[in-house]
Amino acid sequence: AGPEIVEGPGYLPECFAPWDADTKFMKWEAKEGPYRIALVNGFVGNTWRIQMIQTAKVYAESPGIKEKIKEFKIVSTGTDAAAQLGAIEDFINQGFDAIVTIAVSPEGFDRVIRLADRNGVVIVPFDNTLDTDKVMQVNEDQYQMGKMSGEFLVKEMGKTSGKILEVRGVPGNSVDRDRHQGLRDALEAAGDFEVVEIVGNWDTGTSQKATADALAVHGRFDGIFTQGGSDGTVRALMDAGHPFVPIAGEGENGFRKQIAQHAKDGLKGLSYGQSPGLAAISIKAAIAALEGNTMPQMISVPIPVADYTNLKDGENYWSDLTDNFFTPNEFPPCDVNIKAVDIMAKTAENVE
Amino acid sequence: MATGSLPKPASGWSLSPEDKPILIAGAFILVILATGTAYTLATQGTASFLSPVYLLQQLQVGAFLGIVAAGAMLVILLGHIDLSIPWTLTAGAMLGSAIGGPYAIPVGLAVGMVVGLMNGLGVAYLRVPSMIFTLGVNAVMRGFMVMLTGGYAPQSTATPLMSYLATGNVLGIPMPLIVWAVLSVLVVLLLQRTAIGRYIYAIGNRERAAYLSGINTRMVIILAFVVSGACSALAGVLLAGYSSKAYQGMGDPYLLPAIAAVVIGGTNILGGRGRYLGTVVGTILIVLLTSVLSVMQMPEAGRQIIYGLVIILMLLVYGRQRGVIA
Amino acid sequence: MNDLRLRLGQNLGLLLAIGLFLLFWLVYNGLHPKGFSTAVLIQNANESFVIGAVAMAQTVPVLAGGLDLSVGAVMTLVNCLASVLVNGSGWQMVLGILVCLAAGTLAGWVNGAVVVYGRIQPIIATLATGAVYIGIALFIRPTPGGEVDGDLSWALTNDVYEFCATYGLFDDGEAAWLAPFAWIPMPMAIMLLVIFLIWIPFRNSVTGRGVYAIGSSEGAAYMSGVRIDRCKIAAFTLAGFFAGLGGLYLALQTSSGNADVPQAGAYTLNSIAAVVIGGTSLMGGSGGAICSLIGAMVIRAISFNFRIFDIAPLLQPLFEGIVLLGAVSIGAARVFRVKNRLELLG
Amino acid sequence: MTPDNSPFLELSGVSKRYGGVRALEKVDFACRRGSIHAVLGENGAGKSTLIKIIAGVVQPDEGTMRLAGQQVRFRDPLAANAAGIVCIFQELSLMPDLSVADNIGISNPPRTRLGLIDKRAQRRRTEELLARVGCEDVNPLEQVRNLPLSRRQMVEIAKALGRGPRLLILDEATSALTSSDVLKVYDILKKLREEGLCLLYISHRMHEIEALADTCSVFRNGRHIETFPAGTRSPDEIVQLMIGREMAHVYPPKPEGRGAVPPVLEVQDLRWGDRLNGVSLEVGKGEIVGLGGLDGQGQRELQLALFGVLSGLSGRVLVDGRPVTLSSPAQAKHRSIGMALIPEDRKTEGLMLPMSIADNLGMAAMGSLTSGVFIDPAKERAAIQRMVDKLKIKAGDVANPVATLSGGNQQKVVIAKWLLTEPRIILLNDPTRGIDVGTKQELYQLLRDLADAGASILFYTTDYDELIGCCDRVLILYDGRIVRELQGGEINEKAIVAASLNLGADAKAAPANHSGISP
Ligand SMILES: Nc1ncnc2c1ncn2[C@@H]1O[C@H](COP(=O)(O)OP(=O)(O)OP(=O)(O)O)[C@@H](O)[C@H]1O
Ligand SMILES: Nc1ncnc2c1ncn2[C@@H]1O[C@H](COP(=O)(O)OP(=O)(O)OP(=O)(O)O)[C@@H](O)[C@H]1O
Ligand SMILES: [Mg+2]
Ligand SMILES: [Mg+2]
Repeated sequence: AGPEIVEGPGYLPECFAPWDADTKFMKWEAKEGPYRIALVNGFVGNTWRIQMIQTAKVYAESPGIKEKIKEFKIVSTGTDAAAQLGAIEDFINQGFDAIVTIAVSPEGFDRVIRLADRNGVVIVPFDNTLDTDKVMQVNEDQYQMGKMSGEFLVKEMGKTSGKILEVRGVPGNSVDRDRHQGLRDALEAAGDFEVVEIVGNWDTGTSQKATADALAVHGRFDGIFTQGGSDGTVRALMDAGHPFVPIAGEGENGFRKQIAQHAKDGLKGLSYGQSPGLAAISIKAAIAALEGNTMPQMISVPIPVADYTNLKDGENYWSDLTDNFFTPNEFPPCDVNIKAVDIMAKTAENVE
Repeated sequence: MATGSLPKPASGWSLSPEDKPILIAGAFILVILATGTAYTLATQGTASFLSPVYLLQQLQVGAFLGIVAAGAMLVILLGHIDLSIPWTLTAGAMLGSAIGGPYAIPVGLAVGMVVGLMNGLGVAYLRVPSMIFTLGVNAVMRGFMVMLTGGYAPQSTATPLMSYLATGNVLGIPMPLIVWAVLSVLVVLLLQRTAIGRYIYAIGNRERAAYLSGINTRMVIILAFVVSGACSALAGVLLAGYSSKAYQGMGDPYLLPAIAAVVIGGTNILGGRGRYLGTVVGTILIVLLTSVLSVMQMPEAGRQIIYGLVIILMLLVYGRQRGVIA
Repeated sequence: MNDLRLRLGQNLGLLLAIGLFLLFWLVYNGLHPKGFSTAVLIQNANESFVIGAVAMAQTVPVLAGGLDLSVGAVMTLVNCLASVLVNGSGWQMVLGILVCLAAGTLAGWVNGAVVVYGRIQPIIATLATGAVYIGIALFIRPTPGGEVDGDLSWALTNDVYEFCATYGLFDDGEAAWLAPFAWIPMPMAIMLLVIFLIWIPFRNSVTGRGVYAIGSSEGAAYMSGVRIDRCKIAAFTLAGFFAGLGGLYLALQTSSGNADVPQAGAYTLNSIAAVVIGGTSLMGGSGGAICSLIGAMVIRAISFNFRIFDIAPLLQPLFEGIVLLGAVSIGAARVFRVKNRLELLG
Repeated sequence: MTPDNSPFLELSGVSKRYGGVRALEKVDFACRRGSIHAVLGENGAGKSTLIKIIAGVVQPDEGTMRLAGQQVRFRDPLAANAAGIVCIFQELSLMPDLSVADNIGISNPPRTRLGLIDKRAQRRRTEELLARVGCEDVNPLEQVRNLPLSRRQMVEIAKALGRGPRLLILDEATSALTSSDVLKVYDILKKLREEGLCLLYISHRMHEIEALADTCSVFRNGRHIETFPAGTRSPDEIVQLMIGREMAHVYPPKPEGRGAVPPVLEVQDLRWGDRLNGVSLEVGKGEIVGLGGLDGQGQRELQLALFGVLSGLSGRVLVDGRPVTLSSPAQAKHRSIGMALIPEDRKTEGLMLPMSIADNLGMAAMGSLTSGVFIDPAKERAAIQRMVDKLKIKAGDVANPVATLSGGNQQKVVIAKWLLTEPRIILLNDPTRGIDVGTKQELYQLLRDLADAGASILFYTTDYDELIGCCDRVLILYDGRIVRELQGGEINEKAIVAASLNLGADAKAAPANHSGISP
């Protein structure tokens, strides 16, 4: 049997905040623990996913959670929708209680949702969520990220017109779409900006090259929004000798290092973070749902954001560590306290 | 024909079939630049695509692809293909920068050579089709890098030397361009002036006959794969210098463009025929096309269609392949 | 007896692939809490259908001696098309399905035409057409989505019984004569139909044998009066049909379309791996679509086991790579038995 | 000169140019039903071009063709085939991965009601056709790649017969056949002639022409020189027509009464699978040793084994008295051994066809053409020129692809390639296959010169004349063993045939497929 639609408020609202006022609440029949939980990842082969897997693993082992989990399995199916759906169905067949997943495609889960509801299995998509309201999902508000970035740029540029470079992510992805829309809405509301769009694929090298091209052809920009591979965007700026301008981007450690170092020269930066820690929150949400708590259908995790005014070495970035990991990882209200440095760079000192 | 060891008699107006693709690709580069310039003139009133800054920058960025394509070409000339390029490149960059210090570059290159050696052994000794063996090796290297990244996150910052090689310049000429040029000279010498070069063409044409000519075909195959691995790793090392760090997946955007560059340059995808100059021209064509489309803000759909049509068109004008009985 | 030995000898690769598949699949079922049940079979069949169809698609051009690097793209194109067309009333859906299959077939025909009339090497021609098809798919579906009829999707991704029940056929699937077949997953049934109605007749047609002849020796085939152009175009066209079938099924399975470039690439590469594991020679001339279907099932059965065994998640990709490398290298055992080294050389 | 009763096929004014090469020049040619018409000419005379035009493989630049009085023009082999023209080409046209039955039925198989191939009927027909050419031992399901070359050529003939020809063309279709198979082919062809077929027969083997032909046409340099009834010209006259000059002796004289020579190559009890069953032999310095016997008795394997191609060998091989292990051609080629192999199939084993003549010539001797790491262009050019001159390779430009040479000249390139390595031991596998008499003569002289200069030559050929004319000693292989060694005057056709069939050895009958020939 699937979840019941119930009235709020939900369980632990400081962690499981409903997306907006219209968000429904869901309630599953309580099950006896400990539970069998699976994480079905799609693509593996970038730092974010690896950090996410590490976070999930460590979180499942952490005190307070460990006792509630009988079995925790992680599989990565690659960018293959059929394989991912197959894996989810397989775990349902195997009798798992909850399945946490990053969807390869935002559509196509109808069948597994049907099966999950029949079998009383809780499916929790996060990060790349589904375009459906039939399952409980966990994410940060991508539209808000774009909007917040646009507003930041307008504020820092201090004018209502100008030329803005937008470095987009992977074409066709809903995250890219939402962030883009947020940015455009913010800019439109604030004035008359010319926006030059290029594709950076959320990849350092690609966004660096695309930015370099745009700079060589377009000359000057007044502000930059980059969805990912943000450090590459900045590097292209520096290589081209372009003066530093306000910039909004992702939460890579490298990007935050650049902001911290060059803010005084004009690199006024904002760094939001799609956090790999979402995996931990999703596991926590799955357990809460299995325990019979009332949960929002769409859980909004607060966007961890920092800007040049509040960057602090050793706290929200690490100047002595590798550029690659994603700084925001912990969510104290949710009792998720796994620091990125602990899982991604714990042996950094030993490596020397 | 393949290597043209002896001078050909002047055959009037007709181009040798080897030169034709190079000239046509060269002409197409001009078309791309003209189109881009028309666009910038219309939208901004500048001819930025013709500025030396832009062109040098394209050559700098093109060098990474060019280096990968050089290695890919050797393997393609043999009638094989190297699909392990993406993660060989990434592994070279990641392991090189993990070691850091003076050994970063040698270690990075060594990683590429070891991967190339694996490929070569699989193809030459196990006789597994290269298409599939290198695919497997690519998967293994990816798995290896994923394993290393989790929990061990080694140092990934490029060393100063790597950065210099990728972004420095000498008398205004970008260093990567110089590295590419040096590599190109070596490859041309290898292909045209050494026995190994002849053997590569011979094996690409007919391995059985090459073997019966007393050529150590296995060694040649292994060597070509090792060079290809080293080229990928070199590109990885430079790319890490360019972005000042190595990261997962940095090689993914290089495989198909490298193969396309080689083919557009007139090298037969089945091996045995092709000139290195063609690969250089093909590389520049691909890099400029990518860049111009990016600047023109062409949507992904249009970009894919244009890439496809360009490749088909180029090959169509190169002249159709020989008939079956020739 | 002698004939049987000859036939077995000519199909060693296939036998090996079947053995591998049984090994992985039986271990998986043996350890699965619901092993050997219809539910597991349906799930396995659903998961294997698309890759199987795409592998079959890859096989036909490979038999003719050329690779088709566009199979993943054609699959994706039809997937996106189906997400637009396969809904509405019954007849609209039937029409939509036919249009989808026709579109895949047409894409395959275009590949064949470019190869034959443009005289471009298949591998590079299809690399290029593949980019074009993905571009078109992106135009149709700039972002994932679309709607495929829910009932149809449900009916075709379950067993025969459920299919009949959904559409009220044969006393809602309760007919006595149907009982022995009721457990068969629909994807398996569809695949069997395709094999018996399309592949086997093709293989036994003059054109189909011409495809094998071309892969074996194009010059000899030409001299022997094989209609080279027709056979090659037929090979690519049939590949387009199979790939389109895969794309259509993916649309039913996910009730949506997604112009996912990496996914298309992954399917293409996996299809080549499946062809090799199934025992079809990449040089052409021997093997077949059924071999590749088994090859695809081997690839899938390997990944099934990841859900049963406990393998550290970050080691999985490495493990997967090593198993793949091992599987494609199994044929290499032959190398050590060959006493005449010339036999190894092309 | 045209035959008196109306010709079945008639070409008039046919020309064909390849770039600057005039392959055929205003050729008038005709042939009749119920006759075997031999086409003769040197390598590159235009014979193959002629039949390729007849068979629709290439299109003539000018001229017309009439078939049974109708003017015709064939777009492709398929069209010619439809008109009843069936051709057995010099290069085999079998698909190695397909079964014998599939090969034979490739273009017009029996069909079921659904239009699909009727496998059972096809098999039956295949068995009939194989029986007709005396190859009952071949299983129709066997893949062609598993058949020896001579069987394949017989399958090719069966395939041609199966297509119901009205005009059957054989372009050196017997070049790989053993003499027993050739006899079978004779019978078939004669029967076809009686059935009223028109047969065009191209061969460089003069005795085949003598045995078969009713009419002969001689071509030279793309021109039709003369057509005459068979038997009206002596072989010497014919040869003279072909080459346009007088022929001296075909075979160079053998050196007389040579004393014992030190063996350069010794083989002791060499075994490999079931193909080599204990071969022992010696080849002395300056000696030409012939390898004879029926085709497929292990001659090819013996040479491949010596050349390091086979693995899993037992036995000993000594060079200059020192035992050697040969595990690759690269090793066999090495200066310390100095072996060379002229392989059987020049197109796939001897040459890189699309590469230039120069590249092919230099390929085996690359080591001696480099100074340091780099190839020395001057050295290379000189060496190549030397070989082109020495072997009289007819090539316009050595930068052209070797594929543009005629078969005979291609063979010369293969030999020249190895001569550049200055080999001391030369293994030859049917080096004169498909080569005209003039070129053959040059080759025989060359072999003798090489031997006189100190090379040891192991010469496998299916042509008895060559064994007799060229070799100082002849070793006959039977079932992977040497059954007979012939020397001096013993080397004659009768002895060779007897030994080949292993007559005289205790009552062991010859294998079924080779029976039915009387010496
Ligand atoms: N495809 C081609 N391209 C260029 N020249 C060709 C081609 N085919 C034949 N020739 C030329 O045509 C001439 C006649 O060749 P053809 O093959 O007809 O000779 P042939 O009489 O069959 O010789 P052989 O006895 O060696 O088989 C040769 O000089 C050859 O150089
Ligand atoms: N592709 C080609 N390009 C140019 N010339 C060619 C080509 N193919 C053949 N020739 C020419 O055609 C002539 C005959 O070629 P072909 O292969 O028909 O020889 P052939 O007459 O059958 O000789 P042989 O009897 O020695 O095999 C050669 O002299 C060669 O120069
Ligand atoms: Mg000829
Ligand atoms: Mg010839």
